Amino acid sequence: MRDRILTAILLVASGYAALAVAPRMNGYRLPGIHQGYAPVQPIAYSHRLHAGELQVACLYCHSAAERSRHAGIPAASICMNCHKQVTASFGAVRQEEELAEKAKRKPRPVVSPELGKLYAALGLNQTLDRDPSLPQKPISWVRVHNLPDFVYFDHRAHVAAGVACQTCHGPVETMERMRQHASLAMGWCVNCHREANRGINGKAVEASIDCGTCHF
Amino acid sequence: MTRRYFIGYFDHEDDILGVSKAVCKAGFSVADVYAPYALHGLDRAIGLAPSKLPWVCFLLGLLGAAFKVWFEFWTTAQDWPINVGGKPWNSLPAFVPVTFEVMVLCAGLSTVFAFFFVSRLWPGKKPRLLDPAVTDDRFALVLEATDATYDPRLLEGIFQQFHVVRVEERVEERKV
Amino acid sequence: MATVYSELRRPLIRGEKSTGEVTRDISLPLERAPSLGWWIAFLAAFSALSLGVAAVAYLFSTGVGTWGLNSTVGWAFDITNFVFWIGIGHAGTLISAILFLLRQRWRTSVNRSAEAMTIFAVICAGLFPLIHMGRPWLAFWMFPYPNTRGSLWVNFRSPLVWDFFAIATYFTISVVFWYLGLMPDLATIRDRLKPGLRRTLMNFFCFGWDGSYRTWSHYETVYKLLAGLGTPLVVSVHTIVSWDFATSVIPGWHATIFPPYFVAGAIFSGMAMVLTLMILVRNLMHLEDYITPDHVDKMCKVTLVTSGLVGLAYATEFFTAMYSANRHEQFIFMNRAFGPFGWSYWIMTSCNLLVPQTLWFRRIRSSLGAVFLVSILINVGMWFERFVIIVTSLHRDFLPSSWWSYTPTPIEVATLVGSFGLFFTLFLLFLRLVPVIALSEVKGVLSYGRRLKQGDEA
Amino acid sequence: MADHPSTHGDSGREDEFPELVEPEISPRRSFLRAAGFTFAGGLLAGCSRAPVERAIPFLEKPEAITPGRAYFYASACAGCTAGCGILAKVRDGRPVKLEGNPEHPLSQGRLCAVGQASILGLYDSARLKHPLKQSKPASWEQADREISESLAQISRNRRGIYLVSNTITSPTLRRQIGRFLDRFPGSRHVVYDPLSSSAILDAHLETHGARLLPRYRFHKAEVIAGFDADFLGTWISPVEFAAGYRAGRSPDGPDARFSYHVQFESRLSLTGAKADKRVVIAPHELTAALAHLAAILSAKANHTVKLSGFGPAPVPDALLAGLAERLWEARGKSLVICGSQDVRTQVITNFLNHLLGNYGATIDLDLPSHQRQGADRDAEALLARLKDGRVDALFFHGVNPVYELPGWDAVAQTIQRIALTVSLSGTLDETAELAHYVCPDHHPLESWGDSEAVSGIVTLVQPAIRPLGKTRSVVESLGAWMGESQSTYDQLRACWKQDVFPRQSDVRSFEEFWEQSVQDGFAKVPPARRQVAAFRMAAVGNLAGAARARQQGAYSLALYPKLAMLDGRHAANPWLQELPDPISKITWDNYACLSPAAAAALNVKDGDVIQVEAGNGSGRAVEAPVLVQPGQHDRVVALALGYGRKVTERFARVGPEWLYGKSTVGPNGRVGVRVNHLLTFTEGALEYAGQPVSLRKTAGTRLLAATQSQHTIEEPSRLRAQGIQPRPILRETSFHQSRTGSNPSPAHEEEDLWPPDHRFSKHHWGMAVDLAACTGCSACVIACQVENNIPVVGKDEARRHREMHWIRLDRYYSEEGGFAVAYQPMMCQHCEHASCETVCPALATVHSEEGLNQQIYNRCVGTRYCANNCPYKVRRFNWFDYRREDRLQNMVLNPDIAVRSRGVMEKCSFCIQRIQEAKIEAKRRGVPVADGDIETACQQTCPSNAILFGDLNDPHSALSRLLKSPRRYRVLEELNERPSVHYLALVRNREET
Repeated sequence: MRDRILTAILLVASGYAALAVAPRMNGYRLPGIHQGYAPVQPIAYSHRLHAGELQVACLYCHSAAERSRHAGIPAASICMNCHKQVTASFGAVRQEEELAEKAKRKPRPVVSPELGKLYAALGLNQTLDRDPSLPQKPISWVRVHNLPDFVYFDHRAHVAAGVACQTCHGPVETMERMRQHASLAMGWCVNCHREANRGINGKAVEASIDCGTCHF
Repeated sequence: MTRRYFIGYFDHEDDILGVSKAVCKAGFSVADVYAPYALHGLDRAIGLAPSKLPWVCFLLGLLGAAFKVWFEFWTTAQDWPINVGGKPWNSLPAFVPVTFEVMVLCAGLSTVFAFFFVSRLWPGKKPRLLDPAVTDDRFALVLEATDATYDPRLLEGIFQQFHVVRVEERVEERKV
Repeated sequence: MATVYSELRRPLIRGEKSTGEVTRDISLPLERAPSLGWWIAFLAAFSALSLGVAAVAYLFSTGVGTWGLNSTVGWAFDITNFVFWIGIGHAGTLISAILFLLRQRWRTSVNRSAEAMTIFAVICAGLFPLIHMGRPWLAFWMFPYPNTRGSLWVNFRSPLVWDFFAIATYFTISVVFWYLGLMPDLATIRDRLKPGLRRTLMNFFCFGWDGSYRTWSHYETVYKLLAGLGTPLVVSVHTIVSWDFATSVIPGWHATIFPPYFVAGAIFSGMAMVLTLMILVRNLMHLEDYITPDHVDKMCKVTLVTSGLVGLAYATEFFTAMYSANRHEQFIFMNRAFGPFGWSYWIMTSCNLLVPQTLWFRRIRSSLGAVFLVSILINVGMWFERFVIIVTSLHRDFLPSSWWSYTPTPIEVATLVGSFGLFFTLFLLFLRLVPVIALSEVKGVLSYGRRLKQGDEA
Repeated sequence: MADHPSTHGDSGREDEFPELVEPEISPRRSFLRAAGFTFAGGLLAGCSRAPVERAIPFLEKPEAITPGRAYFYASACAGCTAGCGILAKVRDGRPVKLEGNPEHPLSQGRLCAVGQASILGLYDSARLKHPLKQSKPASWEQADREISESLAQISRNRRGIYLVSNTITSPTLRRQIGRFLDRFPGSRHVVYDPLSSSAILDAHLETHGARLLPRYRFHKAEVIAGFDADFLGTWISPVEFAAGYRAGRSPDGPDARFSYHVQFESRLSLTGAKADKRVVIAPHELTAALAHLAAILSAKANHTVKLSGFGPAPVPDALLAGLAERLWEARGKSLVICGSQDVRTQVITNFLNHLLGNYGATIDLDLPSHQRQGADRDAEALLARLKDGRVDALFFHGVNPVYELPGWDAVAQTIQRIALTVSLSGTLDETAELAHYVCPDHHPLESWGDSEAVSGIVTLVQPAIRPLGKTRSVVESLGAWMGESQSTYDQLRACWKQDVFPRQSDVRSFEEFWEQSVQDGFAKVPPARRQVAAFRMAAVGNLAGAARARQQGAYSLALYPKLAMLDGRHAANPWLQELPDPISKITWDNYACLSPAAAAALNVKDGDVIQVEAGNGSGRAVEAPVLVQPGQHDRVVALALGYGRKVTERFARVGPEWLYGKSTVGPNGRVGVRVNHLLTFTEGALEYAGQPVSLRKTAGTRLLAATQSQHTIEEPSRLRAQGIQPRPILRETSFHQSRTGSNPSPAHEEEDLWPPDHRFSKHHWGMAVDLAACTGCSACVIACQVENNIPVVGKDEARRHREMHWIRLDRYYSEEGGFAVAYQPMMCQHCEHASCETVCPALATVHSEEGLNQQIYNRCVGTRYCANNCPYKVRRFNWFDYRREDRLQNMVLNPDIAVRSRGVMEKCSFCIQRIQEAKIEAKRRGVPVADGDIETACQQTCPSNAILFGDLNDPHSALSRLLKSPRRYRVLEELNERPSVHYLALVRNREET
């Protein structure tokens, strides 16, 4: 009996200790590995279509990768370089043209629902001109590749060394929705750096595995 | 198969030592002795071979040490050599302490586990209790009645000589 | 067996005990309800433990800044307590292993509790390296395990990693050694119980021990082997602990004398703690027949010898510093004795060198009260020895610009108190849960010093 | 990375920046703290996914901006009125660091501690975000309408309108003020400086017929005699002066030169600490000392002017004669400067410089300085007028007279009663609190502007960020009240087109000139020469025997500006509050400095509170803790200005809050005590030093947070072993010795038992610190703090010796051979045999292939073993989570570096982020990293060029060449740690014995 009382006291004491500690633990979170993370984006942008089918170069949109540590997400104005003209899929436009021909009327402009979001974000009117009365609202993409804050990654060095985008981002040109391909765990980085020192495409590369390359 | 055991209980350390010796001398082979504490000279008296556990201790200790020193060398000098305070890649002297500790750990743990194994001890094992007092203050000498020279009367005589407390015959059904 | 027994030998166990009496004497307290004294002691210990738990919870939730440390003195109470407890933890293995190998049979009365003391002290010691960390939840990074960081291993050149392995090994081996000794006794207890849950439990813990001599024979071998392993282990552990300091560059730490000095100090403090505890246990558990003044006398002599060793080390350190012509080294020792923390140095020397000199006198050695007092003072002195080594060396090292002082906060003091609470809580539970005296070993030495009389009877 | 790297708001939206006011919690800390707790709570949290991070790109990307790249905008520093040229580093829309503009003729790429820290003021959430009327938010329209109406009314009656400001170096603002004064008849502009030099200007009016502040050219001076002028620390333009001073003191190489500097002062100043000879005299003895010197020199120059009646010389005649001899020998290459606020004393100083032919040589009157324009007489007169009720409208800009000036606290009610009081202050300071309207000015980083701190060098101020609140520049505000609506930018261009552009003739088109100036950040356009009259001997003649009559008191008071706090305008800046004063090493406080003898006489020790009372029972008293300060005059008590400001009440919450933590603020709820009410206007000048005071010990004590406890290299004599040399930490030589090469530092024998496994094959980064150059100005400390996201810990933590600065300035006093002070910047030494690395169990501190001692924060478990084992004690531990008291100030975090969580060790990284940036950029361009591409933050800002970073492997690098100097040594070389930081021995120009 007394042993049981003892046990109870011990349990209660450790409970109190946990209570003292637990409230401070909010926000303590393990940096996890999010391989395969493919969040739904505000606009269903397809890398398969753009990078795969249409063969748009990665650096066309992510041009900052050459000059900045961040590859960057293209500004809406970059999208408009093409989507000023292309407002819907080829099929949808064809369909409308056929319908119009049948109905003997002028084809109506077709805007795909996803591109509509882009135009709305830019505050464009029906004729794709800026309408000052419409509010502009930047597109809030969900970041797919998140490194912990204690890791410094710089796209410049990798692009300059000739590392293909796919080496880390995987077969983006086949992804309908962007997905984290690699684990992005430290070992994955380190092993690539080790191999890179043997050269990338025959080009000598200096990929340090010093801790201070990424952590400072 | 049935096994017959002839058991004599004794109360005194000298008696059990003496009777064991006497029984052996008389040509009986002792199946086992049950005692509340370790008795010196009994293993010789009943002709038990020295334990081979020191070999386990030595070999596994050696193995653990060898593995550890290799592991330390491999991690520090080969798998990912990192410059720590300008120390040489192969800092063998610095590996000695951990190697020693792992050696002791391996040797000690493996010896104990080997002991459990050879003595067939495990948590919750059902004990072969001859008498609850053998863990308290009584000694038991067990002879198995398979021996050709087995003669209960002769035995009884020897037992009496050494102040036997009780004699018991036990039959056990055992799977071989 | 034509053995000649000396008449000069006095029995190790008093009271002409028979084997059965021993069993009863030791087992009965476990079967009775705890005494009032036990409850008072337990409540005190548990309160201290709770205080420590609260302090550590606060530490974890707020940060190491709740201790009085600073940029210059990065270790103080934490590592002092660590070395103190690990030192305490040396006597158990010493008594069970080294004295076993040296065939000092008087050890049987005290080895069980000394070993338990070792284990509990190592638990207390092991806590401090953990809680002293800035991010204790990452303590597992001390262990080399394959990981996703490209397999980033640990720094095997770091004495802290050595420490980690040494303490882990020492703890494991001590527990195994202790448990091995406990198995036959648990069987004894089991056989005194009526069939039921407790008996099943006891049988579970004693691995179905039945006293077979084949087992006893292996058991003896294993015990000897573990004693053989434990002896260098116990030396290595405190050697490695001393390397935490000796391999550094800090004057006052960087000394080749540290390993033997620390080992001697550990045995010294451990013996003192054994004395403290044995005198307490003797009175608390009424074991006057088993722990006799002879035991105390022998342990006092060991204490006296190690006190001399420690004193020699103190003197050698000073001599080395003076002889070295190393300005940093010389200063640190002047500072140790006459600097701002000089008082701690003088507590240390008086408790560790002067007080034990009283043990030269039989009258002191035979007075349990006096020995108790001496042992407590030695414990205090040995705590201060570690404090002196750590704090006085750190607080004034190479660059005078970074000299600083150190004052503990109440949180640190509470943590120290808590470690004593943990130690005594565990020890008191130990007194209640397992035989305090190694039954099977004591039974083996009952005849010691009394055979002649029996022979007369025969 | 406190920002979300690809997160860029649409710069076109109006409400964009108000969002910044309450930024979301930076994920950095929570992440780093990460790896959770093994307690249940931690485990539960660990199971959940990290919060979804959003990336918001531009809608329309500006052509020139690439997210993630840093851009530098040339501007001018507004930390004080020295007008140093700066480059504001902007990352993703927010300024994160200020650096000196290397092209700028004044700062030459350098910046002082205050300048470095001033960026934090931008993100001060206590800054006003909109106008206030009677302390309640108001709209600009309402405020403008009401102020204009009120002004019109007052002006119609030709009543007194006063615009009170500090020195205004901006030509545009001066022009605008001129127009404002013209527009409202009866208005006057009163200029005063809280740290006034008006006596110098007044003296020049007497001696040269023009009220101006000359520009001192220290680099031309071979002999410098300073009289209570802390020109390396706080006096007028310290960065410019320190750079010039340093240029005159380079002991190495074939063209070595080393000026001789004598400093006469009453308390230990930074300048005195650096002087070759330091003479301690009381403030009221300055005049006599100068007069006697002038007498000797005028005799040498065969002048007939008699300077007598100044009493006996306060210093030995031989000393003065020796100095006179050296000055005379260096005629035209010498410089006598004086910080006194007594016009007579300044006239004698001018006379001395005239005798020595320094005008036109080391003193420039043709292109004078505008860094101090204050006329204390005007300020004094204004107060009198206020009391008489002859003031109807008051405008305050850049000044806070209620705090700064004596007597103003008594007129608080008057200020509220008059018809119109407008403060243009960006924060609610003591004066603004009393104003009817507060029309907040922009932070200088938000606004267009200009500055002509020195004639002929016009610096442009350009915005580096959109205004964070609805603030408005003073130029626009003044315009609005005149009924104009021109933007600041237009005003600025108009002013430049009219006043600045015509001064030059190289560029024909104004647009071209403008473009070039915006890019450079400044324009060198000397104004038309203004004839300054020749020296008027009559001014000196009038002086004879006219020593200022003084009351004698037991002690004389010296009020001084502290290096970081100056006049207190940056009191809300926690970096500056926490910067240890380079002399006293005390943070977060001011105190009464007493010499050891004075302290003994009063029976007080550090921290005992004494009462300092001026004016015999006039109630002008202050209670402050004592600091025993060696090197101070025995009859002087020194107190720092700039403390006890109301804005410091916020610091009650700075630093960790825990059971035994103490508050940063004192019993008055503020940091330090205000001493400005002890100031007096004496003969038309704010007098800082010389006032008689009485001291009384009180029962109280205050804890002072010092960062150094041992002040000498020598051990306490009680503990010193016999026959032991002092520790070889700080080496010193004389200029003569270093010239004759008789002081070679023997190279330490390096023997190695280990195989040479570690060769730094690519780079081996190293550093040299020239102790001869270092003045202790602490600019490096703050630069490092800004660059490396070093937290502020608060007074209690500083008191517990837990300050986090990665670079510290070890200050050692030496008593041998006369009192001397030496500084030693101490940061991680990046040892090749680093003892910290060996002991780290987790491999959290290891060596890089380029010789860097790396600290990997996210691997650190916090055993502190490394810090214990560091012989230099340069490692800093995060004892708590040191959060910012003002969350908005997280915006200043450098996005390239981690913010360290609690329980993690940190230390100087040699600015590894800068090394990486340079390497990556070189890689991108396909060129090797060139020598000089990488400058550490401390090196970059050092006004005296004392720090040099470079590649030890490159034999042609500036570093390798510098290290050939015989002065080179490494600290604690005998430990064989092999530091990568080398020191060059301290040099003093001492007479050979």
